[in-house]
Amino acid sequence: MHVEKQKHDFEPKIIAFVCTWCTYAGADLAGTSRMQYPANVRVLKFPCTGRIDPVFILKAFQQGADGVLVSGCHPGDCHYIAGNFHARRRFAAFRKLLEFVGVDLNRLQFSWVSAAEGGKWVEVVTELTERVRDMGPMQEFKELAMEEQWSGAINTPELQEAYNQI
Amino acid sequence: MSRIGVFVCHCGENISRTVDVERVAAEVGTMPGVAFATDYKYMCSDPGQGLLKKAIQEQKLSHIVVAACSPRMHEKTFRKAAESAGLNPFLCEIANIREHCSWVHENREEATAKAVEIVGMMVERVKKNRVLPTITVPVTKRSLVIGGGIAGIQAALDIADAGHDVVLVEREPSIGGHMAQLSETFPTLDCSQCIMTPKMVDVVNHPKIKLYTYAEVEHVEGYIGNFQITIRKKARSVDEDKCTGCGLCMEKCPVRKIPNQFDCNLGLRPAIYVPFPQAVPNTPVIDREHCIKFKTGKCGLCQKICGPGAVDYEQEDTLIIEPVGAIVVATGFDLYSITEKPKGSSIKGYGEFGHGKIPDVIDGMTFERLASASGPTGGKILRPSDGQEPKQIVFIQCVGSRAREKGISYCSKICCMYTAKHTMLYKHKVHDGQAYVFFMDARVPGKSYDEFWRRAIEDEEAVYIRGMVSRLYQKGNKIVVMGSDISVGVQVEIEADMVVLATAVQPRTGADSLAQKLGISYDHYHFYSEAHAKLRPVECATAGIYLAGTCQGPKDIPDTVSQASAAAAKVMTLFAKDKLEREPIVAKVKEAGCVACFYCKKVCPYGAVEEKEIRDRQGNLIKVVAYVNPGVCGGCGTCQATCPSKSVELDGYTDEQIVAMIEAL
Amino acid sequence: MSTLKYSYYPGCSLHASAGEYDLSTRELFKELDIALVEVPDWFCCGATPAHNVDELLSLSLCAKNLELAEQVEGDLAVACAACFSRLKFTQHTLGENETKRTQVEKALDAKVRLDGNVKHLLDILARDLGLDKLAGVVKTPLKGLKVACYYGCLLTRPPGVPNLDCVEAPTIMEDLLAAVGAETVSWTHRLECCGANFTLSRPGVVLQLTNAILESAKAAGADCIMVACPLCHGNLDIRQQEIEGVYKADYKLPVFYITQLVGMACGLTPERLGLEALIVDPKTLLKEKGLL
Amino acid sequence: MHKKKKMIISQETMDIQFVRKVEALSGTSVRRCFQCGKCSAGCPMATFMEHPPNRVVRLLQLGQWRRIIEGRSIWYCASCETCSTRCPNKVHLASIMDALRKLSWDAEGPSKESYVQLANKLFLDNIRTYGRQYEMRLAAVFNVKSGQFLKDMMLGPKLLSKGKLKMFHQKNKNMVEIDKIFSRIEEMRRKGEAL
Ligand SMILES: Cc1cc2nc3c(=O)[nH]c(=O)nc-3n(C[C@H](O)[C@H](O)[C@H](O)COP(=O)(O)OP(=O)(O)OC[C@H]3O[C@@H](n4cnc5c(N)ncnc54)[C@H](O)[C@@H]3O)c2cc1C
Ligand SMILES: Cc1cc2nc3c(=O)[nH]c(=O)nc-3n(C[C@H](O)[C@H](O)[C@H](O)COP(=O)(O)OP(=O)(O)OC[C@H]3O[C@@H](n4cnc5c(N)ncnc54)[C@H](O)[C@@H]3O)c2cc1C
Ligand code: SF4
Ligand code: SF4
Ligand code: SF4
Ligand code: SF4
Ligand code: SF4
Ligand code: SF4
Ligand code: SF4
Ligand code: SF4
Repeated sequence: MHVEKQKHDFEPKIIAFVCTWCTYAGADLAGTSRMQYPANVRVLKFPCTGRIDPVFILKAFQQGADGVLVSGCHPGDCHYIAGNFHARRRFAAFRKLLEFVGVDLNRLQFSWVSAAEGGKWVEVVTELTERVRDMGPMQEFKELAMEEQWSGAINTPELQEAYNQI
Repeated sequence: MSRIGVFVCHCGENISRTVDVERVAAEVGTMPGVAFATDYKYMCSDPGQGLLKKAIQEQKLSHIVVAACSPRMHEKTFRKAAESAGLNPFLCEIANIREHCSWVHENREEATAKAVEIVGMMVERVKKNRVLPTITVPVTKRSLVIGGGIAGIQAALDIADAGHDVVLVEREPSIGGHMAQLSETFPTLDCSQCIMTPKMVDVVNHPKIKLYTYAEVEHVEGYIGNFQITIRKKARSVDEDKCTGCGLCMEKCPVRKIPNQFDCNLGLRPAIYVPFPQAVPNTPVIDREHCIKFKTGKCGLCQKICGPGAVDYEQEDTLIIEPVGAIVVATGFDLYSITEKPKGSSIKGYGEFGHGKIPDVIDGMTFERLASASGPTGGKILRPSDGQEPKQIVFIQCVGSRAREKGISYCSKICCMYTAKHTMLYKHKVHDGQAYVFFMDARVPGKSYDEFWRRAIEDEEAVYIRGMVSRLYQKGNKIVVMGSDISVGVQVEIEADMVVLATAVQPRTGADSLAQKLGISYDHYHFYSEAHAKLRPVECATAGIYLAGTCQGPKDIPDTVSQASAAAAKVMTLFAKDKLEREPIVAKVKEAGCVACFYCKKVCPYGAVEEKEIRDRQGNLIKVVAYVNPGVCGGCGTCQATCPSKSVELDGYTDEQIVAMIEAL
Repeated sequence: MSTLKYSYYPGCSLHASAGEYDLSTRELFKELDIALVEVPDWFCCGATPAHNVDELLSLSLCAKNLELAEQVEGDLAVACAACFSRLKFTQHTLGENETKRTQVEKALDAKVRLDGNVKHLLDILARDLGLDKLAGVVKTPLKGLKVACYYGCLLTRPPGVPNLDCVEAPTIMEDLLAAVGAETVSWTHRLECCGANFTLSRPGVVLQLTNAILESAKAAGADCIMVACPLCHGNLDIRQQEIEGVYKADYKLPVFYITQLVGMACGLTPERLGLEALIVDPKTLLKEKGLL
Repeated sequence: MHKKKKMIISQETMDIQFVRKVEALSGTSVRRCFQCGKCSAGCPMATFMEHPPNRVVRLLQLGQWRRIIEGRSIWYCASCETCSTRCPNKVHLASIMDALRKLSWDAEGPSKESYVQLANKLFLDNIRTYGRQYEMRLAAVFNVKSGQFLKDMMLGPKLLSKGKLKMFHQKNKNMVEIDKIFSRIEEMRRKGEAL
């Protein structure tokens, strides 16, 4: 999987929140198989997508990420039985919130990559990088002063609704 | 102030070919908090680890980042090395610059820049790492086995033979389960009683096995290595210690006409009874629903006749608490009933087969009782309606199974084989009889299984008809079977004397409520779920609980026994250690902030969150908060992401650590 | 006394070959004080031929009739099992299948209405009115009359659609007859198909199937058969003599409509029940049982 | 050579597209059928069919629609729903039969079972012209058109005397509305908005 290198004016910063058991291992597999993909992605490892607090995503955008990827085990394959299931529900509500604060949802990607899917990891990362590159730098959010948001003060009706669905 | 040491590995040339490792070390070296940074050819080698240990001691390093391969490769190696140099292992982190960087990028410039960032992220993260204690939990080396069918018996005997105490809890008055009801068993046609009874006796005689029959698990507390089990021993009305099993009481009891469930209601039993003559223990139980003494206060014959004075009408249920370290669940299966549909189930039933109202339409288990030498007919195949020997007998396979419209879509796995067995047993007993089998496919994979099935057709002359049956109806004393043969494409009509339905293997009714007590998961049919279908097929996702036999899915005896022995082996593995060590990646509740919403409790897949009362010195309740049991917590972090007040935190993955990484970008 | 009110869809047969079913229904309901107002200008529901070759047409015709029925207050009472089946099937299908619903709405150029209840007469008599109430108004219990209740195929099937009774072991007809004092026999062919609309194109088929039904009823010791459908009636009653000829049998089994038997028990005269119109003459039987 | 190819089942004759059409029309899965044969076991008409119901579905699964449509099985189905009721696998076979008849009706060339076709056609014509069924006319025209002038002659007078065949017939008032339904459906089909 040899990618022709090109020079681009803008190199987006992509942050990936992944779970240890599936996607992190899938990304490792891409490495052992020497697959190639854009160098824009930085991986943050979590025990489970269930641990990924939506405010981390906000925080990432605020810290200058141009795109965010959240990836974990396929439904039903969660190492922790059902963590990814809860994560999915939470993110469903969270998307609305992001839209509300003005983040283009095309900058945010959710996917499932298993430990055996090195190729899929490459595809997902490449696709997101290219898409975000075309969209240009993320401006909207950096200007918003949301310093304390990450501490968990977010309690919108959307999140409340997500909790109630649990 | 932290003094962080960074070690950048070349991995031979695997990393250094694309990443300028020296530059990485140099740039990282200038980051705030980094006291020492270097690069080395093979960090995981002995000299590499020596370098790390030496630096920790000489440089008085407080935290370590090793930039090397994936943490899935060597995190343990480096943490161990750090520990041996006197550092808490959880203060050492790995930056993955091989799988996630040098191997997947070609441009040296880009790869180096990325490597610097990756290491930088881990530097910021490690600053926030806290010292974590290794968690150890003691192990109670006793085991609970729930269910005394062949699965439970095998598991109990294996564990007990390994020298560990076993508590075996059986709901019925006798152990034995379904296998005790069978006549002869495929694929070898050996007599079920002959291979089963000795094992049952072994159980009751084994010094390491404590047997509770007519008992149920009432409540389960605790976690792997440390469960507290509350067992309800139902009132038997007979003192097990006094009773000699003479059987006089059963002979004298005036109530005689209660259908015997063990014989599929073909035979009758008195109100004080043992389910079958070979029962273990051979202690009768009084069926209080039918006993005259309990209904009207009169009678009392059994008490008068009993020499040792074992009959005790006053006996009550007793609760017993047993501490155990591991649990084997072996509660078995139920058979699909064509007469009654289970409450609240989506099963539509077989009205077209008469809803159980045609007396000579029976199920496979009833046939087993008819064929059993110790059964109600002494092993003669006779029609329930008039006691005649059926000369034309029809078997119908897949009744209830593979019928998503009726409620169950899976294949029950055993009925193809036991139907083939039934045709053989029939032919052996009724030489001039003819057996017909309506079937879709013959699912007979397994050692000597296909040969067995073919024998039924070729040697025992059973006529197999590939096609299902639409309807059964009584016509005189015959049963008309309206079927079809799809190979020929014609309808087939047989006037049978008896029809045997191969009904589906189903989960126990109430399997779900036991699962909830145990905190284990089950599939949508209510079969218990294993942790991994291929790699952990006998373990539950909940640590310390194991599965054996048909409670996990349809199985025949060979499979059941294999799984039971495997579950026993798992228990022995657990008991091989005195203490359990586990990663301290567990959640902790910050009680001050907790608002007791218990969303965490709802989402926790392990049931690790409990409600804890906080009281002042006078014992007045101040508030209720969440409490995470570290022995049970699996470390997924779902609670933390869910908690609206951010009051629960997963060690090793705190918000602080993660935000530090994000901010490092 | 009663406050039951229904709109009434008789269907084509009741206005032609099954006039006695229509007559006895109206008379019985009058007697029971249940209001029955015919749906104005109703259409043919399309019966079997329409859904046989053109489901969309069938659904549209039924949907149109459901719409027409809305003009009259009350649930829709249906006498014919075939119409009942089609109307129920339409409600079910359009409720489940968005695409078909849109197509039908286009064909009708109107929104379809699926909320009204469609009820077979059996349902109204046995459940809305109630067996106890019915038993209370019986004047001449049908004592000694042994009836084979014939459900045919369409009244209960497929599962989950008409929801009139259990698909394989329905009892609603037997329950109804028990309430009016008749005896019912247990027989094997009460749910078998009579060949229905093949009566026109392939009468030979019908003869064969119907013969089996008559044979089974006779073998079970029935004096007569009760039906709830004009098509079944047509095949069992009108063709009975022909069947006897072809199969060299002697059945002489009068075939009554549910409303005729219930009406008889409620003391309605043979004229009000249209007994005259039955081809297999029931007079001998009824006299024998002291019911005439 | 070509002829021979037609005798066997080959990719050439497997029309999987047709299966999708039937699934869309019938609203039930064709592929789900696992050939248990329960439908055929209970079908009252199976003895009259050259392919029993389960085999109709099987041929359909193999895309062999010509064999079905040119045959008489589908025209002998009485729509009794026995198959759908008892299928263990949620295949609504009666609806599949409906869909197949519709597609055969649309296809070129007469089906082998033209009597049933004819009866159906007359029935529908009746609805379009009268709104309600007119049994007398239906029977008479059928006999004329099918060349069986004397069929059921014996029944006629008896029925007339019992008032079961009416010479005159009520016609719906609002025939325009009925006709519109027919033409709107025709229109939708012309435009390809419905099958
Ligand atoms: C008709 C028929 C014929 C068969 N023939 C053969 C054959 O020839 N060869 C073959 O290999 N296999 C055969 N089998 C399969 C065989 O019966 C099973 O594989 C075997 O019995 C499974 O054993 P088990 O211990 O898992 O379950 P069970 O035998 O069902 O045992 C479960 C036990 O747990 C107890 N229990 C249930 N719930 C609780 C509770 N909550 N608390 C405490 N105790 C509880 C029950 O009372 C029971 O004693 C046949 C099955 C049938 C139905
Ligand atoms: C095409 C195919 C597809 C399959 N797909 C699936 C599937 O999807 N899911 C599934 O569950 N199962 C599947 N299986 C089955 C699965 O492969 C086997 O169940 C499994 O591999 C058996 O493992 P084993 O360890 O018993 O035997 P093996 O995998 O054969 O391992 C035996 C090992 O012993 C070594 N060995 C042999 N003799 C000696 C000796 N004398 N001394 C020392 N070493 C020796 C061999 O070299 C070998 O490494 C599939 C099988 C096949 C053929
Ligand atoms: S209870 Fe008494 S009489 Fe009955 S078996 Fe035991 S010892 Fe014998
Ligand atoms: S007291 Fe009860 S169990 Fe005992 S003999 Fe009497 S009826 Fe039987
Ligand atoms: S084992 Fe055989 S009879 Fe039993 S469900 Fe499976 S295929 Fe049917
Ligand atoms: S041999 Fe293999 S392919 Fe053949 S029936 Fe057995 S499992 Fe299936
Ligand atoms: S979610 Fe948070 S606040 Fe709610 S109970 Fe759990 S720890 Fe307490
Ligand atoms: S980390 Fe996961 S397992 Fe542990 S308490 Fe929280 S939700 Fe439960
Ligand atoms: S009954 Fe259902 S699954 Fe069985 S052959 Fe017929 S359509 Fe197929
Ligand atoms: S609906 Fe048709 S195919 Fe199905 S059982 Fe009835 S006649 Fe046979």
